[in-house]
Amino acid sequence: MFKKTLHIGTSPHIIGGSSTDQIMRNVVFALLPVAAFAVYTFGLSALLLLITALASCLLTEYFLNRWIDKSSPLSDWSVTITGLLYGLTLPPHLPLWMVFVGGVIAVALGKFIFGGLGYNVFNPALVGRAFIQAAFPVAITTWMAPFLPDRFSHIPGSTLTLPFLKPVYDITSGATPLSLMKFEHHTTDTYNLLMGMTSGSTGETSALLILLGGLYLIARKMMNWRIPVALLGTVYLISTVLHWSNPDIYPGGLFMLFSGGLMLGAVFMATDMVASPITPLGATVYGIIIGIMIYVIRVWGGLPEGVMYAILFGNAVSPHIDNFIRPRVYGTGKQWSKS
Amino acid sequence: MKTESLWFIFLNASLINNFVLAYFLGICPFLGVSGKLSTAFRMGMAVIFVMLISSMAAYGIHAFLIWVDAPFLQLISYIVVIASTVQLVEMFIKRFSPSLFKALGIFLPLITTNCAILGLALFQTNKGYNFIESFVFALGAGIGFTLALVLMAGLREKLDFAEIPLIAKGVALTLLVGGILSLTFMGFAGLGG
Amino acid sequence: MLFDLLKKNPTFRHGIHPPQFKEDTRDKPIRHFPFAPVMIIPLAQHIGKPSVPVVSEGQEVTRGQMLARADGFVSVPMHAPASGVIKKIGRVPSISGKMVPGIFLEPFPGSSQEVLEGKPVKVETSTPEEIINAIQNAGIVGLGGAAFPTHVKLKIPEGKHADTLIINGAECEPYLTTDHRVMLEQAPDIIQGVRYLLKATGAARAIIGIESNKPDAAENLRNHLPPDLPLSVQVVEVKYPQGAEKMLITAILGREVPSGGLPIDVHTVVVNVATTAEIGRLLPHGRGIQERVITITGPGIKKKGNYWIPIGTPLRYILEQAGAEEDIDRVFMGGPMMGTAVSSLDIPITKGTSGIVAFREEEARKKDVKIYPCIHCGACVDACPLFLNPSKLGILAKFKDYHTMASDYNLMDCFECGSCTYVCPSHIPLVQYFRISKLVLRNEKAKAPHV
Amino acid sequence: MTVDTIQPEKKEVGSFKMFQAMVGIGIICALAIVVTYQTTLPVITKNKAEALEKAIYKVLPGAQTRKNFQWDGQKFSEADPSDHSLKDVIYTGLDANGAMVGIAIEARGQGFQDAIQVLYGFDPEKQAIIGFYVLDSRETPGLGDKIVSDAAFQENFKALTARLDESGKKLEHDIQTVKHGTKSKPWEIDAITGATISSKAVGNILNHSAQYWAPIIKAHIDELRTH
Amino acid sequence: MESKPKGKLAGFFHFPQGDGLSTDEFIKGLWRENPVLVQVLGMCPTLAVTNSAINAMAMGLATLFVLVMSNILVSSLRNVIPKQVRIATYILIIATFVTVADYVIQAISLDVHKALGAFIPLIVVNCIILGRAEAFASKNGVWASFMDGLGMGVGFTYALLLLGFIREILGSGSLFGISLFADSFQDWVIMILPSGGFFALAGWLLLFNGLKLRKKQAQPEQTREEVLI
Amino acid sequence: MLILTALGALGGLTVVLALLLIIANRKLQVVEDPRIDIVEDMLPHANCGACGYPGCRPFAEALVHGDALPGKCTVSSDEGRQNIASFLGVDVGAQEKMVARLACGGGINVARNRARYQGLQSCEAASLVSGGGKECFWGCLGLGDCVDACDFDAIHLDAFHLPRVSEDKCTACGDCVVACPKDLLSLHPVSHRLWINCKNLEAGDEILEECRVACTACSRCAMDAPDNLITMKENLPVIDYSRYIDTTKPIERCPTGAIVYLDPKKGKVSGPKAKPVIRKGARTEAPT
Ligand SMILES: Cc1cc2nc3c(=O)[nH]c(=O)nc-3n(C[C@H](O)[C@H](O)[C@H](O)COP(=O)(O)O)c2cc1C
Ligand SMILES: Cc1cc2nc3c(=O)[nH]c(=O)nc-3n(C[C@H](O)[C@H](O)[C@H](O)COP(=O)(O)O)c2cc1C
Ligand SMILES: Cc1cc2nc3c(=O)[nH]c(=O)nc-3n(C[C@H](O)[C@H](O)[C@H](O)COP(=O)(O)O)c2cc1C
Ligand SMILES: Cc1cc2nc3c(=O)[nH]c(=O)nc-3n(C[C@H](O)[C@H](O)[C@H](O)CO)c2cc1C
Ligand code: SF4
Ligand code: SF4
Ligand code: SF4
Ligand code: SF4
Ligand code: FES
Repeated sequence: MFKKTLHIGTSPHIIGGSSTDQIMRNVVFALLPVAAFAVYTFGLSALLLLITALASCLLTEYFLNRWIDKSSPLSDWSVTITGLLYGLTLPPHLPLWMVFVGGVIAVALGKFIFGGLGYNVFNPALVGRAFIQAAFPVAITTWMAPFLPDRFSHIPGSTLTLPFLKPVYDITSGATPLSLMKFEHHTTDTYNLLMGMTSGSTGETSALLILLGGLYLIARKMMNWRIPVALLGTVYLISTVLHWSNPDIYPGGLFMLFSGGLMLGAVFMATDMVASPITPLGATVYGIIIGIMIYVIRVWGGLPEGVMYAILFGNAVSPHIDNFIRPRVYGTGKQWSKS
Repeated sequence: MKTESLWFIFLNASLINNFVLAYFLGICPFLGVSGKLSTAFRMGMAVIFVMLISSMAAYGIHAFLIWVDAPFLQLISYIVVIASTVQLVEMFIKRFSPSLFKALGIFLPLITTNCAILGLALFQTNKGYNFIESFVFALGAGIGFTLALVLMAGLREKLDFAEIPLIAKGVALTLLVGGILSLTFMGFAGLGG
Repeated sequence: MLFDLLKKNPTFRHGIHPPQFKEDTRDKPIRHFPFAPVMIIPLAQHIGKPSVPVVSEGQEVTRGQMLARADGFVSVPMHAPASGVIKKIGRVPSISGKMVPGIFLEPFPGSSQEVLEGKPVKVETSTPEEIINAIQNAGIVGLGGAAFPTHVKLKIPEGKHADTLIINGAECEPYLTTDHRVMLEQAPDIIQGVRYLLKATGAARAIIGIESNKPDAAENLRNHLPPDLPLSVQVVEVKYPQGAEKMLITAILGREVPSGGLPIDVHTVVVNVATTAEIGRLLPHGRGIQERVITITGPGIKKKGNYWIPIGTPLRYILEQAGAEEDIDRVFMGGPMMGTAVSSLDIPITKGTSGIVAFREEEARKKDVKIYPCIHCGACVDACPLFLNPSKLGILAKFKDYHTMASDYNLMDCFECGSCTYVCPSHIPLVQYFRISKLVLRNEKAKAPHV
Repeated sequence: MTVDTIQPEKKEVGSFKMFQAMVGIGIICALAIVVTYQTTLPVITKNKAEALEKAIYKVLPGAQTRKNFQWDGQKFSEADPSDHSLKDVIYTGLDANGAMVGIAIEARGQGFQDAIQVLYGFDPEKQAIIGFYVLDSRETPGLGDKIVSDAAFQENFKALTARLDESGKKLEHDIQTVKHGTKSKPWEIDAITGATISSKAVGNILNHSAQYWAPIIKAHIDELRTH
Repeated sequence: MESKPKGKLAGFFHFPQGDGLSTDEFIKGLWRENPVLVQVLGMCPTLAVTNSAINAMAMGLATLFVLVMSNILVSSLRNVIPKQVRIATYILIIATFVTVADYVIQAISLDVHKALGAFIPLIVVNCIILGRAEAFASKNGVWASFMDGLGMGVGFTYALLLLGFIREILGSGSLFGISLFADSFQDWVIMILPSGGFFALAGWLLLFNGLKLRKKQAQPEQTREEVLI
Repeated sequence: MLILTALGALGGLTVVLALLLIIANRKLQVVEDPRIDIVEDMLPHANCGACGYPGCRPFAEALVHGDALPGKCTVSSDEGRQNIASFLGVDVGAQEKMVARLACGGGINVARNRARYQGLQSCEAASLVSGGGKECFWGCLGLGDCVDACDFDAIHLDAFHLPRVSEDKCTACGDCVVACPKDLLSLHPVSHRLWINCKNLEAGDEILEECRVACTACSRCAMDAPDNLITMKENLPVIDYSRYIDTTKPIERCPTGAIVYLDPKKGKVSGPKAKPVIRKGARTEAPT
């Protein structure tokens, strides 16, 4: 009387929680306000840049995976995050052809080569950016002033530079708060930093929106809160202590937190679980290591900003963190050593 | 006129101008022995050890050659002395720790004739470091080498369990990871300056 | 904060909170079930050596009569679930998918089905050894799911001692309400069973652990607690797998069973409530076990409820009687977290079956989910009650590095609770990997010439 | 091959043979090297001298010949121009009439990537740096290596004040690098955009070196002239 | 055993004829056993000096010279050198030729010498040279060793050139110092940086891997018709 | 002068070092039988373990110490084994070529599935889930664990999801034997051509419902076999390979084709009485 051939499978026969594509989709949602604010701040050039970054990442992912016959490569949404974040880390009027090159590198070199989603050992978006920074160091350290009056009517000449040519700048450039601090010993007002009234990378300007996005993800349990908390806490702690010891040399804690790419990096990039440690304690240690590195590079290093390098370095040590920091397995340890 | 503090020499040799990732010295063991963490670590230790020995040896020989006024023998004496010293060490290890010897396999003789070791000796002479500076330089270089090797090994052990596309399997993948690591180490530029 | 923690019911760290689905059956009293036209009795319904038939084909047997005797200490006898005639002794289908030795029994229709009585065993007058023997003779195995012969567990090894007996009434599996009903309806049997168990193990006290979603059961047992017995009821947090003995011991006593060890290593013995009730009911009459309480539920069942079902009743018969939908697509024996999917409806229920859950295709809660690679989200690490690293284990298993799994990542400690798989957003069949890995390693060890 | 042909090697190779082989080959090698060295030495010395001279003449406009002086902590003494192993050597540049145009000094210090080695011309009369040449640097091509080629940057060193204060022990104003386009004092260096760090490094190197040499040169200027 | 061990019996100046042995010694270094692209040896100079084509060329030729000379000398002395001091003497020989090469290059052009930096002396420790001395020259006749050294050296040189080409073209927009594009060409600075060396070599390896894979796919293994049981 | 300095310096150095090395050589040398390296080089480096040792090197050690004979390495070519044997001056240790054979004919064209398995696509995994869903409990699950296990590309799944072993490529390393959770593969000398193609322990025609080529234990093959070559055990015929006779007699009357003759050219040949094997409505898609 029972008609069907039964299906058999292994237990558990029910599953819960959210699925990977759901998580990824939500990260995209959390990033959208940041992206929208970036477009509002920098105008058309930022819009074109984000579109190009997304397109390059999505296309690369699609074609490479097609090539090795992996099915539906874009359905997990992860590459959308990569594309968005990659775009958000670039200066707003970077030539689009450079953006495209970096996007291809990000996905091909940062992700595909390692086996795609879940296997990359470095943060793909940052691999793309690090490549661009090393390849075109001048272009990527030239910044544009925010809220230019003609930002919605005028596309900067540099954005539309022809492939393989040097960009020509035709608009007001601005110095980032960090380079002002490093080279001129001039700190920017925290309120301006928080609200995004400064020049900088496309997406790093509004710390507030980034924090809100992060809170949303943490509330939905889609992000490991320990990493941003440990990271931001470390930077804040070191800078506050040192600032207190010598305010002339060392910038204050709040300035450090809200300037540069720290917020975007801490909230959206250091938290990329694929390339970070898996255990709670490991994640904390990872956050602390990155925090220290950021501080060292910013304050004692040659470069004004070190978030990208610090996170990549964190990625490189995370296998070791995973190796060394393991939770004590139930029933093991000293008190239970079997006699 | 001294411009470089010991601390800076150390930082420079280990991080900023990491022997492997910035100077391209000792790439062969970097590619060859970085597959397993434990081996990489032991190799790193061996390299630090050999670097210290050869740095001191090179310092002595340099002084000797200046004394006899035969600078043209620099290269050949460096390499011969270093090679023999290391060969002694090698025999020693083979005798007293066969397991270590096995783990390092063919690379022990390669340490003897490794770019990083000779490069270290030549650089310290070129830069005119005194004895202490040479020692710190060797220590920094060795630690930097070990750091690069160990980071690489961690990543490669992780990548052993990844679905690497066929085309990238093997050395190409290791080189790419090395490239990204090298990019990462660019972040240290200007440190201590 | 601290105050909150103190107020909470005790529990263990990590674990998950799957939906309960117990409303459908928890208020349904236990009812009796008719005899199937043919009963199928595998000779290995327990962990250990299969029992050895003592009847022959064509022989008539009485309900409760021993059909097969225990083969050694780690083995239990099998009793006739009904009066009838032995049709055949041969191979019978089993849940493992193998054909195993077993007995076909055809019950007499319309027989009175009186149960054969044996030699009663009194708590007061028997020695622990006698009780343990009696439990073995009654064919009792763990009814909590593992079907491990209970008397083996009660026999405290030389040099060890038990100070606490824990009665496991947690029933953390979704859907199942067997133990819940047993605690509501068979409190006197449970109390009687505890008396036997305390005597057999020499433990000084007994604690019944109950998840806080069964307040009525806890209440009922508390009301029945006799003043003379060192027995108490402890309510624990609702959390899966609270019912696993290790987790229950940790929750109630704060002790951790050592890796690779048994509860007795922390001076504890854990017995399921239904097992306890069975002991309390059978031993005073010297009977053998012939039926057990089973929850029949799931969206594919019309007459959901808790039933006394004779052991050996074929699944198909049960589903027909319980009014299963015609298009059921998945049937599990046990709960949805730990239970086994059955491939054929011709297999019988056994002593270890605690529930039958049936789904139709559209209601299946784990259809063709898309499997992504592990994204290192750490959800599994946060879920594993044994603090293992399922993510790493899963990756190692995928690449067949079983030895590293065991040597570096404590694979053998995993008790396959499935929490990791439940939470994994990439839907990686982690437990399945672990089962294979453990099997391969065990096979290898068995085949290894020495050591 | 059979079992007998390959046996674990015994130590039957005589120690003397090993000894002989090594020392013999060592001697052959030594001979080969010496021969090459002697043949190529003149050419190499000439090349090196030419390169150095080219650099000196570049930082000391108008100079036609040069002299090497070694500083031993007390005084300057003229040194053999072909000896490259000496330390603390500075070069005076002489014009066609034999008058001193200025002094070329080598200096090094940490740049963005690695040490930068420079040669600069110092005019003791004007108390200013009058020429600048990068001997060696590993700065990033396209960024830091503009310190070698950037015309506007070179312009800084046509006349960069390095005047001693009254005490004669240190410079009146430190040589300083300032952000591109903000140079306002004669002792300031206008940095290269995008290579501020390298530019600052150059400023530091010059400052360091000038602080050291300017007082010495001032005190011993006669020794340098009379020779 | 039927086949004689190659070269074992080859006399001192025995030129094997007709069997194509020495051509094979030469050819194998070019592709099948290419030291860089296949064996991945001698990576340090490969990566360090190839940021321009001219450096790559100079390095390649210097290595070629040392390789050939040391191979010749080692194989002629192979019967004189006891096993225990083998490595030490090989290194002596190699170091001599490197010193020679070093001075010769200095004499020819200081600029090239400066660009190659420390890497000329480091030829001594180039794994390829010692490797060939140890693995080939110490067991084979002079002629074969010469061909082997030549093949390996040429293989090494062209591999360096491959790298030098892309690194210089992309990184500086020029080839052998000659500007290829208009002034407005954007240099890819990374190509002349250390990481660019890694990427460029990896790029070539990927390309060759891809070609190999494609070849494999194009002509599936020809076996006897499978007997299925 | 320069020459003298050079000779003195370098000569002195080499003298000192040569002395050091010589002393070290005396004191520190470790002796290892060099033949081990040579023999290891002659082995195929497959490290498959077919020889019964954990890898090629341990086997080489055993060979050199005389604990094993080269014939144990089934992966090596005949010539390779011969070379090692003559190098070591020992016997090859003659061994007939073995191949892996599958004792199941129940492809998806003839055998039924009782349930559809979902989960990891491996036989090991499926067999743990109620036996894998195949109607015949002994039958091949067709998910190809054996294919994955074979390092020599000797096994492929055919159109009916049954593994087929290539006699040429199989080196009898035994990996597939270990891999199969249903124990369907075993190693046999190639010369054995009579083969029982089933492991079903049930008897009677009912089992044909499960699988059209199952052995019904009718015993006809045993009766027809000359010289009692075949006996019935546990409802299955057992061929006595120790006194093997090459004959096709036993397959003639088999009603299902459960006993076959392995023809070197044609592959599995079943007797004329065996029914045509395509079951009506056979599924041809993967048995998921
Ligand atoms: C081989 C084996 C031996 C066991 N021996 C004992 C024992 O000596 N004492 C005991 O209390 N339990 C023993 N157990 C039972 C376990 O403690 C446990 O109750 C059983 O495995 C079921 O576990 P679960 O209830 O957590 O699923 C044994 C179990 C197995 C599989
Ligand atoms: C993950 C897991 C969950 C379990 N859940 C329960 C449960 O809810 N109730 C229960 O009685 N036994 C449960 N068990 C079995 C217990 O560990 C233990 O075997 C049992 O309580 C012992 O009693 P028994 O031998 O009488 O069955 C579970 C075991 C495991 C491994
Ligand atoms: C790959 C890379 C290489 C760099 N190389 C140099 C360099 O050689 N010299 C330098 O001064 N700055 C170098 N920088 C630093 C930046 O360009 C830095 O932002 C700049 O020096 C600040 O100057 P600005 O304030 O004029 O933009 C480099 C940066 C990167 C990313
Ligand atoms: C919280 C979170 C942060 C992420 N951050 C990044 C990121 O910084 N860069 C990136 O390429 N992908 C990021 N991803 C997406 C995804 O993990 C990434 O594409 C994988 O690294 C690809 O394997 C993030 C995903 C999540 C859930
Ligand atoms: S199945 Fe094993 S690994 Fe997974 S949560 Fe349970 S005990 Fe941990
Ligand atoms: S829950 Fe799944 S995806 Fe997350 S870490 Fe564990 S195995 Fe990986
Ligand atoms: S795995 Fe099986 S088929 Fe493959 S070679 Fe080994 S024995 Fe033969
Ligand atoms: S023979 Fe065994 S391993 Fe191979 S496919 Fe069949 S069941 Fe799987
Ligand atoms: S060339 Fe091999 S280590 Fe440098």
